[in-house]
Amino acid sequence: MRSETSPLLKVEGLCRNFGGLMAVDTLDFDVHAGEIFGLIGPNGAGKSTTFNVISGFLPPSGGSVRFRGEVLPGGKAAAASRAGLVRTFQHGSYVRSMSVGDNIRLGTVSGTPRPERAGRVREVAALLGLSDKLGETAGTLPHGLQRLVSIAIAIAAQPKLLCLDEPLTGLNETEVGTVLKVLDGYRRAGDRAILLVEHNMKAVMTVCDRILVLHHGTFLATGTPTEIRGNDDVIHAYLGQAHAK
Amino acid sequence: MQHVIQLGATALQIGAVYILFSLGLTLIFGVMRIVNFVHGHIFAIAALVVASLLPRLVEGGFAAPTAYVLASLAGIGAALGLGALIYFFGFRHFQRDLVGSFILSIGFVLMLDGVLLSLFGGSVRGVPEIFPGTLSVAGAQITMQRLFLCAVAFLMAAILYWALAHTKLGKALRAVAYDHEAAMMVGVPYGRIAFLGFLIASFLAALAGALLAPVTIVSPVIGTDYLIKGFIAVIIGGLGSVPGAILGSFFVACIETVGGYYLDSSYASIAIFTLVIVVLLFWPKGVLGRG
Amino acid sequence: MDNKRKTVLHWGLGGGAAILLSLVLTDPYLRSVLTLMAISALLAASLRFVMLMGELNFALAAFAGLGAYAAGYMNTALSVPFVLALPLAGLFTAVASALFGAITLRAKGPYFLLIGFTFTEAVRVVYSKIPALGGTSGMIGIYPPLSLDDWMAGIVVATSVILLLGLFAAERSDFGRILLAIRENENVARSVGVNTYLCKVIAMSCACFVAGVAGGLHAFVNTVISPGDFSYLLAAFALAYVKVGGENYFLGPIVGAVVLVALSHYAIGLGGSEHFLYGGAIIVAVLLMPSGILGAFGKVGPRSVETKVRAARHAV
Amino acid sequence: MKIQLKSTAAIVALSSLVAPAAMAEETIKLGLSVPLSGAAAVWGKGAEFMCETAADEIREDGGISVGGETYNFACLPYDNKYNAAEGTKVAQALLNREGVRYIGGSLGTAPVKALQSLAERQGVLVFTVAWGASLKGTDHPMTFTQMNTPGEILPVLLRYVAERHPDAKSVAMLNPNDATGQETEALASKVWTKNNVDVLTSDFYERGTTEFQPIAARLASMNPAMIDLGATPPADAGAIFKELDVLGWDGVKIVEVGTGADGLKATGGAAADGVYMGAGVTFDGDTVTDHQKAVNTRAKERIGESLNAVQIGFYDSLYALKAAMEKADSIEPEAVADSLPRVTFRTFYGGEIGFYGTNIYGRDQQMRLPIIVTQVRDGQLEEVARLIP
Repeated sequence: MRSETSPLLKVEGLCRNFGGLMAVDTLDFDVHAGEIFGLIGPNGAGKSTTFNVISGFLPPSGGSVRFRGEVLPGGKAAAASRAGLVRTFQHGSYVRSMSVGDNIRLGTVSGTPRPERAGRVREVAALLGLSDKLGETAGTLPHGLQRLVSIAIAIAAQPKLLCLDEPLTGLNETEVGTVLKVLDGYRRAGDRAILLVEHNMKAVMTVCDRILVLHHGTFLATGTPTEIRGNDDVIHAYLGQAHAK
Repeated sequence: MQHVIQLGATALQIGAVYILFSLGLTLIFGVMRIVNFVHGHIFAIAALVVASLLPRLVEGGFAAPTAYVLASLAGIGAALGLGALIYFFGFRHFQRDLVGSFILSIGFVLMLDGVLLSLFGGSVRGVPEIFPGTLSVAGAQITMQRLFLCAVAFLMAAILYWALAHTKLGKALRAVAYDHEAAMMVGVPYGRIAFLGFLIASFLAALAGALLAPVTIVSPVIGTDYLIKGFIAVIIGGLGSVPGAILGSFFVACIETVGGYYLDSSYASIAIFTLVIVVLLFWPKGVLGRG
Repeated sequence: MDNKRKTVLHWGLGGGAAILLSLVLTDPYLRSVLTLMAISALLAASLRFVMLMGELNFALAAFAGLGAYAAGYMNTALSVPFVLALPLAGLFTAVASALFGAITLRAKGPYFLLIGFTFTEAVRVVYSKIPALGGTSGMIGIYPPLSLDDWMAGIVVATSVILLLGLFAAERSDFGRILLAIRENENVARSVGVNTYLCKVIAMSCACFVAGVAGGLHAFVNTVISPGDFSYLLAAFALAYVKVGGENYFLGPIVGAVVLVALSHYAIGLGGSEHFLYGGAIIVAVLLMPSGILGAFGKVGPRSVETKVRAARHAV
Repeated sequence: MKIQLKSTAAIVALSSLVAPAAMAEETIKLGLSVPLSGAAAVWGKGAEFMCETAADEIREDGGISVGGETYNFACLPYDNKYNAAEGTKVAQALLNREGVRYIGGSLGTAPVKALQSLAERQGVLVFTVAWGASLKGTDHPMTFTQMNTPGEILPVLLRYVAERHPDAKSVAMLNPNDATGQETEALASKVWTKNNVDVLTSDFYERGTTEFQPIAARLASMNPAMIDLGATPPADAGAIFKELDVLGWDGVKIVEVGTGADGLKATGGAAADGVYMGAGVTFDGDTVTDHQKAVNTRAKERIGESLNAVQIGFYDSLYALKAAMEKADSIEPEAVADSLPRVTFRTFYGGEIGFYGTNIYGRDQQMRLPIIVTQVRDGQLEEVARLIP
């Protein structure tokens, strides 16, 4: 079924080096509408760099990122976002001094017509269970809710591909459950997908449809969670360490 | 040829003082991430103390060089005292707060304008010659006093350069400038290092003031001219960078000298400002600035 | 909705009262103090607007000067009438500042601040070199029409209220939210599709439009301008108004301008001690009232939290 | 906005309270608009001192008698910071707050222009030492000049120097890039040409400059027979001559509107020797009166340096006003302005003088002060020629 539709995101031969260090080396993968695609790997595997290049926060050293059939201009974050590829950041991507409502509204400023913004904010807040927190200042909320605000901002921008950078770090189990439910619901709309970088293996294995494993900036393995779990290379490079703990 | 040597010597002499001055600015910025507008007044107070003490000491029977050393010590002491006061009652509370520290420094600048004027009066002071004589190099003339100034300035810059790389304090200063949180994590006492950095910077400015006192016009407003030039030097070189400050100082001194010689000096100052904009176009963080 | 109505009411009352005051004041000296307060409040509000995005626009003095000289030149050399010269001066300044911002806003923080400082000093030398602008001795005879003479204080205050209202609306709009996001977390703004560089240039340009009009008013009120009027001290004083009043509040720069201008008018009779007094006021305000007069009086509002948050961040 | 309003009201109330209490009726307040901070503060402080000196003397002499009443002067010095904006503030405060109707003296072309425009509308009489030619003339019937300006000094001084040094046929000029510098430069280059001296270059530099090496190098490279530093302040001029000395330049040195030898000697040392000045005042020598010496000694204690022509203007204006008020038998500014050109008064320089200037400015608004050519000889300022126009 997946091979019939053209992919939402197609990454081809992506490279990025910092001086002599090859952080990402000729990486290929694609993400299709309707799926949650996990990007995992041990620390320093090149996940963040890949993420930054795809979302336009870093220009690539080589290769291309094709989104909805169009090649994205490298290093133009705002352009990528307007095309429908919106990301969050690992360390809180919200504005501490603004209210939750204003924060979510930020997500609507470049894509939603002005009269619809307020409605959109309420909608997204409801989706993430933030409806009764709209007036509170984001910086004073508990950590878990702040994470939700970050995701809400990104969702408010109505992305076709939502890229989340470790959205579950520091959340308790209930909060993880909420987020996963939101992600699952988001994916179900059909024409959208999620690219997820996450350390919480249990969550990744539960929610992802397909997973790509990176190791030292290169492709290691790809497949369904079951396939990845059974992959010897992956167990050796990554899961082995986790299991050993 | 004689022109070229004379201009080169002039640029070197002017540059030497700018180096001392801007090294302090860049050091304070590196360690505390503040833009210190009071630097000019620390410089001025040292120069003023030297200029007002020196003639009295000479009249009191001291030999000129001895009197100069004594007056300089007093001037540098006064400047360091002022620096310590300003640090403790002000900047200590505003580290890494660019806006807050800046407005505070403007407050100090205005207040010190009034204080210096009422303490030292507005009139210009003459300073007797300390090291008479001139040196002639291939037709270019350099006074011994300027030569002395140059030598001390370069010596101090060299010592600072060496100390930053090799001493414990220097390493701590660099560590704090590079990443103060990481430095604190590995046990660098940030507060003390910041204070020492501020004092060293004040010392450099005071030294520049004491060295310049015999060769320039000393008035309570002398600091502003150097402050503007010093800032331009560090913008060009890159804030927080020691080699950058040295490079920027020479750059400013060269334009000032060459521009002042071939154009008229008020056009030279416009040229300096224009070039800063050009530098900024290509290097938004200065030529040697870090990210 | 209730909040909105309250805001409108506050503006109506406050602005109306200020304009009324400017019209009923008959004492020429008090009127001159009031106009200066209004112009200073404009400059401070302009400075604070750029501070919303985390940058200190120290080129403010240069742009106020450009506005003043543009208005003065149009009025004296080109006979452009007052009502036209004022907005044109603002536009000219807005365009000039957009060019300046396009170059300098690639840099940030201290670089942007210091480049503004040096730009201010450079522009002053340039004025002094242009005979058509009166050189160093300044430009004279910048008069509003004689029929408006009695109304000048009212015109200045009304113009200020309108421009302040514009800045207020911009701050409370989504554009204002973007600026705040840029200050605290520029990446968030970029991640949701905002061209932050363009937004910065626009914000700079809007703020300088206000500064340009303020400069124009300055020229028409004083009728004489000189390069010395627009030294970096003008920006330093504007910063003092913002900080003393309370940078976290829209009213901050206005309160600061009113208080400090009044103080400086008192101090002017003290001769050379004015700097001493002024500097002392700034130091005391900054050290003892870090969130300004408004913060010290415990004004409660959504912004009061911000101060705490910021303070916490600096403590790290 | 509400807060603004409240504060405004409070401030308004406050500022009327803090304004000095109204003085006794027989006092005539003289406003002074002078720099009291920044680089020119010493001029302003000296001006304040001289105004007070003259006011005290007049009080001790029995004051000014007009219409059977006895009046005395009080000096109100306000800091104009040498710019137009502060000049306006000062003008507003003096005229509209203090209700001053006489400006005893004002300094700085830009702030004086700001003051003049307000003063003329209110019929306030203005004395000024500012040199801008645009400040004078028939358009400004209430303005009087209390000091020699380039228009008076230059023709006399430059002809004198040209005659003393007939072989010197070239000059290099330098002026500060400000109003006085620009005015002086424009006139001086004309006068030099008229005296058959070749002007090799005419440069400007920014006030506040502290490094004069490049400037000196440029001037010396032209190899002029004379160097004319125009309106360069004495301290700057001294520093430039010192650098020129190091470079080996030796020629005729002129500071046209040089006001004092102290600054020149302070920075120039021995290199200041031989400098001609057009606005210098000497307090050594036989012709100096005890009164001049005594005042100068007190001035030195108060401001740190010898008095100069700028500051002395603030003394002379008070005697001129006294004379005019008594002659007009009125303290109305219009009446006083009317009688000023027709009175004579005792100047600080000695002797009775009046006003002149119809030939140049269209009305008698310029004090007929002696033009004194001075020269630094062996570290002392000596008067070499005196001309009473």
